[in-house]
Amino acid sequence: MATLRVMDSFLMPGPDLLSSQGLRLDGRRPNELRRIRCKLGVFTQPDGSAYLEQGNTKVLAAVYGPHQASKSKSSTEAVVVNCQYSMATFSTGERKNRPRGDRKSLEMSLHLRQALTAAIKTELYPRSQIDIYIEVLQADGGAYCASVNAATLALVDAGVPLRAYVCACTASMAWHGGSPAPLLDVGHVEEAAGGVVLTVASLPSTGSIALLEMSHRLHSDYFENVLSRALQGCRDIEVILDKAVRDHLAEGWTKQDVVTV
Amino acid sequence: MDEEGTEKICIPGMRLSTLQGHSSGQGTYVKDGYIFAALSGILKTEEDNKVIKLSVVSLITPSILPKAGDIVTAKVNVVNSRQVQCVILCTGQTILTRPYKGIIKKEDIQLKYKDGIDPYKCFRPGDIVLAKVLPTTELHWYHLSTEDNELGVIIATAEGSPPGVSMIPINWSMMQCPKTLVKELRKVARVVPENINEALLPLHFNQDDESLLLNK
Amino acid sequence: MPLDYKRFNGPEDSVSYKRFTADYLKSYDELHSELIDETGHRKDGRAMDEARPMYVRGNFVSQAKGSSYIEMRGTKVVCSVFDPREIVHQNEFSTVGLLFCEVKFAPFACKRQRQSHVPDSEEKALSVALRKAVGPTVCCQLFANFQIDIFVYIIESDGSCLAAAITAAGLALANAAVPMFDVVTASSVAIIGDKIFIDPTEDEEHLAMISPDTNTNHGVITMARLNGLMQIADFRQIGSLDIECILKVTDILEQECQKVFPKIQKTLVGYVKNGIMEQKRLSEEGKAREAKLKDKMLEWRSSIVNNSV
Amino acid sequence: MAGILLSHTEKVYITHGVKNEYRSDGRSNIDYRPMELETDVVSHASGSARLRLANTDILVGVKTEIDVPKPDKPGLGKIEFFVDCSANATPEFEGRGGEQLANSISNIMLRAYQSAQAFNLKQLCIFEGKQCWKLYIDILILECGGNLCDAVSLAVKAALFNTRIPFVKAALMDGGNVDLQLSDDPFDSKWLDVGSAPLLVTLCRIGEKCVVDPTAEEESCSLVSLIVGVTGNPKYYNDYEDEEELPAFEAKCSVISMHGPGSVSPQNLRDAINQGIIAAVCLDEALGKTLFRERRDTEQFKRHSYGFLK
Amino acid sequence: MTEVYKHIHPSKYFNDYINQDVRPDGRDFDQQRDVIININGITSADASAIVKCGNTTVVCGIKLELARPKAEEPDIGFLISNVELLPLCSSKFRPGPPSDYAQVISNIVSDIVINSKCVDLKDLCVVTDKLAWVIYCDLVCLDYDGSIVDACIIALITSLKTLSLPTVTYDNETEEVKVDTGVKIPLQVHGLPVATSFGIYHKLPRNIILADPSAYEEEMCGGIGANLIVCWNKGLFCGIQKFGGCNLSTEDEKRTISLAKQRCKLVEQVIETCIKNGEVK
Repeated sequence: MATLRVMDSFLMPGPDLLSSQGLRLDGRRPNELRRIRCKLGVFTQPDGSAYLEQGNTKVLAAVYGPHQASKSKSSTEAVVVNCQYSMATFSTGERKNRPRGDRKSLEMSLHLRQALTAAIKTELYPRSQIDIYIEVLQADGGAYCASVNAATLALVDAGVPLRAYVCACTASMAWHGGSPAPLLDVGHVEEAAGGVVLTVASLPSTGSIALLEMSHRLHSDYFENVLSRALQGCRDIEVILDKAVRDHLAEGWTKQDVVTV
Repeated sequence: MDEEGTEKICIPGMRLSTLQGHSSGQGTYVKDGYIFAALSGILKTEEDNKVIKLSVVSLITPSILPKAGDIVTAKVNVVNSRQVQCVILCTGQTILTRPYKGIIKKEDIQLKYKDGIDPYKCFRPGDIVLAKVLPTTELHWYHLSTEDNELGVIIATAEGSPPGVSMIPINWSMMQCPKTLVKELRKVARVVPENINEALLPLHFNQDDESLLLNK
Repeated sequence: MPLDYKRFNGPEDSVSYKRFTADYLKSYDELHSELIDETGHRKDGRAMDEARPMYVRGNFVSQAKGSSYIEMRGTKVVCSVFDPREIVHQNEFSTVGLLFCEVKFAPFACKRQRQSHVPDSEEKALSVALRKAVGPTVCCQLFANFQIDIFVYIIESDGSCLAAAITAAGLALANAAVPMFDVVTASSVAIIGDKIFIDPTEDEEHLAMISPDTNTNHGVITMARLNGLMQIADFRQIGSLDIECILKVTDILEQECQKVFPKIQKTLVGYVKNGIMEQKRLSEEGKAREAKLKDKMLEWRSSIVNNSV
Repeated sequence: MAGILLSHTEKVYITHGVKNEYRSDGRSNIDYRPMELETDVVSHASGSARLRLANTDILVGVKTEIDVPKPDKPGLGKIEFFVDCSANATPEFEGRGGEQLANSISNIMLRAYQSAQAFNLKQLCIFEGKQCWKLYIDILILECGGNLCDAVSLAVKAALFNTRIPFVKAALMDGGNVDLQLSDDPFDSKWLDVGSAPLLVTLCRIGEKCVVDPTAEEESCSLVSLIVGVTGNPKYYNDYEDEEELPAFEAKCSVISMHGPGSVSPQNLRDAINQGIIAAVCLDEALGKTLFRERRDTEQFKRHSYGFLK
Repeated sequence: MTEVYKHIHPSKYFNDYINQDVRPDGRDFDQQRDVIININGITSADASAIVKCGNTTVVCGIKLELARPKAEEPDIGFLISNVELLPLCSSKFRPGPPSDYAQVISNIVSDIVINSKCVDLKDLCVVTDKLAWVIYCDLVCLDYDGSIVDACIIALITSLKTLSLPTVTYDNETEEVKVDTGVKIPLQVHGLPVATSFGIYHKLPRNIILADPSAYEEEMCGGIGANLIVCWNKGLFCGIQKFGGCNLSTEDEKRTISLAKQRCKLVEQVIETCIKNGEVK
């Protein structure tokens, strides 16, 4: 059954993902992000925390550290980034039996660590550790992207020196009137429809890619196309995050005090 | 049992006396100005400097742990070039039913020539040693020292000898097996005889008989 | 549930035959009317405020440091206590020691269903409750960074298991010569409507947990008490009770705990007495042996002297 | 809660404050800290609520499933509590670090909801002996600022109040199977009757006195705490037209439990239970009124949803 | 002082006793410990027995259940026995799933009982392919002082002998099951297997055979558990197992077998009298 569906999407990559008017299942245009709303400093106990909503996907991130590393993990060269990805039992349509510890969460934790280590100036804190905890409250597609974006905000809130914002975005592929139309920011319905999903975590201001992951098959001719769409998404998200950070910093200050660069 | 009346039996939580003129010893605790018993056993009173010290003596060995300054009996498990790992079997006269891990660092083996010492020439796995507990610095590891002359190996079996045949010390750093006559190097403890009978008996006296007689 | 490969398992669909007996699904009222007969006595002939006779002994398990056995007719509990051992996954320095408590039911302990080998929530809850109840009485500061193991095994359960387990643990701890602040005893009560069942049986407890449709009181309360210090070490209630009832039951439970205390006291004193006697016997035997040895020595020395002459 | 290090003098300061009925944040011994409550915050759940009590942050989601009732209780539904201590609250909860705390909270919640006078499981029955609803009450602890149990019980009650259960038509088919028909319309559902659901009140013994709603600092000064679960008054959760038809109400204890390594004197215990019942009745009234107002606002589309963005 | 000596130098301590032809608890080498049996002491079980061999205490409780027989063997029931070595019975055992040793003991006990054919599993079938009895025999060790298998077998057989099955009626059409506890039929137990444990202590010039070893003696004979288990069933030799330890000479082997045979008779008598007394009550 699963292989069949892959074949389908390979031959006719998701013609049903776009309507005849060129709109997606949730009414967005192909290059449109879902609404992103976010807030920094939602909690008081962690050193940094952030909440981020991307459409119906809702994620909380908390950052502790840098603090002394536990003996086994310690490294003399760089800070150890420790990530834990956890999904609330009620976050998905079907109830999850355990919030973490399953294969998927462990994989997600690992991917998060890779993306965030790329952004943090790790060499500044040898023999230390930064804990980043992600709690997905509601999953509606693109939970990984929302987690990376929320973690970035939480790291900023914690005052951890970063090379650049690290933003993540997904892209997929659909056909509209015979021509390829890459889709930005894939939702749960589109994910479930079985099309290709390319996840990119990048540092838009440096132009580098921190993590790239693709599921299903895609003809190599279209790969660049989809990737550039995803990178564009990352750049768009960076602007939104940047604004959120500035707004957060401006709170309690009068607007004039903040010099807009 | 006519003597029974003179012994006061205590159980935990029994109020023994006020704190005035009394002090709390082993097996008791102080709460709200009173001394209470913490063990079930016999009340013992000692007068010391006009203060009566109350303590409760349990008939079975109380559940205690080795503490700094105690003399313990330990069995050597692992010897390497830096330290000796062992299991503490008894503290003083008290048997420990659980094994507690102990460590003798190279520099704590003897008083002199600390640097030139080779742990392999002092201990072998399976040896029974007497050692003193040093202040604890690590979780779950008791640091031990055998610096004093009275501390060190007390029971050891030579390589190749049948089990249960112990070597006899011939000087402060060497022991010899009475059966195979093999000599081996050890940090030997100078055991101060407790029993005059034992001291009078030559050491090669039939050991099996002797130990049976001493079983009391 | 994953299959347990370390034991022999029966067929998965097996059910207790009691499920098919006539009295498996009795109504609440039927059960209720069975509890008390016309004379106001309970099923087993006790009066409402009468606890079951309690048989108590220590030194039950030869291999343990301290142990005890308590039997209250249908409730039989064994407890053993071992010396402090190191805490396996501890990496922080602590000033107090830990108590590790485990309560387990025998597979055949309950009348209704066979108990599974895997610890269920009731066993876990009992273990937590036991730890709470004996915690205040053990001098934990004396074995910092180590833990004392307390194992309770319920061979047969017929109500008031927690109370029996706590009392047994208290006795076993004292028997193991673990330094304690006080002797702890426990007692429990089941309440159904305006009736208070002291030291309830399984049936009484079972019924007290079910709520009748009317808004009457029902519930079970267990209290653990330090008798010398007159402190309450644990108090747990479940069900639905109004405040007057709880306060009334608190007084009753205090008295009941007090009633258990002399039995434990007597047992402990008995062991000390026996110990003294044993010690005396041993020391006399020792003296006899010493004398024998002396004779032998003299004989032997004189033989040396003779030989040398 | 671990992770809080207080010096001896700080502890003495808190203890003396409690003795004089004046706590470090200005409250008296029987005052609660301000709370924020919002219901219907998670769309994948049948009912949800988020409660913030000073620093303590709890999110509760209620999910429903159809299940088979227990053979010895054919007419009752099922309820299950699951507590997850998020590592967001403290790094100690990473992995399985929070499991012990989570188990103790879910255990006491289960015991508090055990009596039919606290929560009637009959309302979850679909077809006696064959099918029933199972409620999964998933509690997520996002931040710990002391007094977890009280906050959890409040959030759970709010989430249950917010829970809708779809109407199901059940018919017995041949061979003893049950045919279920669920309506497609999400509004074709009923609210749960949670008026009598219990609230927990933690009374922390500090020195010789008991305080309600302890902060994390106060908790670390206390050796023993008493948790009292008290049933709620349905009056505040239902829209009774006539005050006269109200059933007579009396607050009852559905659970009492002690935590911590210390012990209490009998008099202390009695006072604490009394104090706990009084506090619970006040809390219940406040919670009921708030929830009811929120529900009316939602029905009239007046309510603004905030979530974590506020 | 003795205790300290035993603790520090266990092998020598033990050797000293053996050299005097006596065991630390005062027994001769061939001497067994007394056996005490109490039957049906546990009312929550369908049948039960408590057995003490010296300090070793084993409780056996039997719970009856009903289940559908296996499809490949539709006319036989189930006899499931498990041995539980609790952490409370000795500091050697830890809480959690059964240790390797506990599984070995469980296997030995189960093998002895199944191989002795003392219960005909066909007797346990109620309706072919529909309903059969499941006899759960849970053996629990409360005090572990050696020779655990001996005590387990005695406890298991004694409780099986006192077990009676309630009558079951099965309606073929409605598949309804009814159990009448008022009428009970005793279970047929054929034969009476008895196991006897031995420890073999390595000593020159001859190894020493210790009958019914205690936990300490088992330890001295190498590892936990007895070295040799000999099994007799009503005058029939029905099994011998040797685990580790020292080598066994032929004459020693013959001696152990005859010792076990004698013991088998004794234990049989104890069980029979015990059950008779129980019935009188």
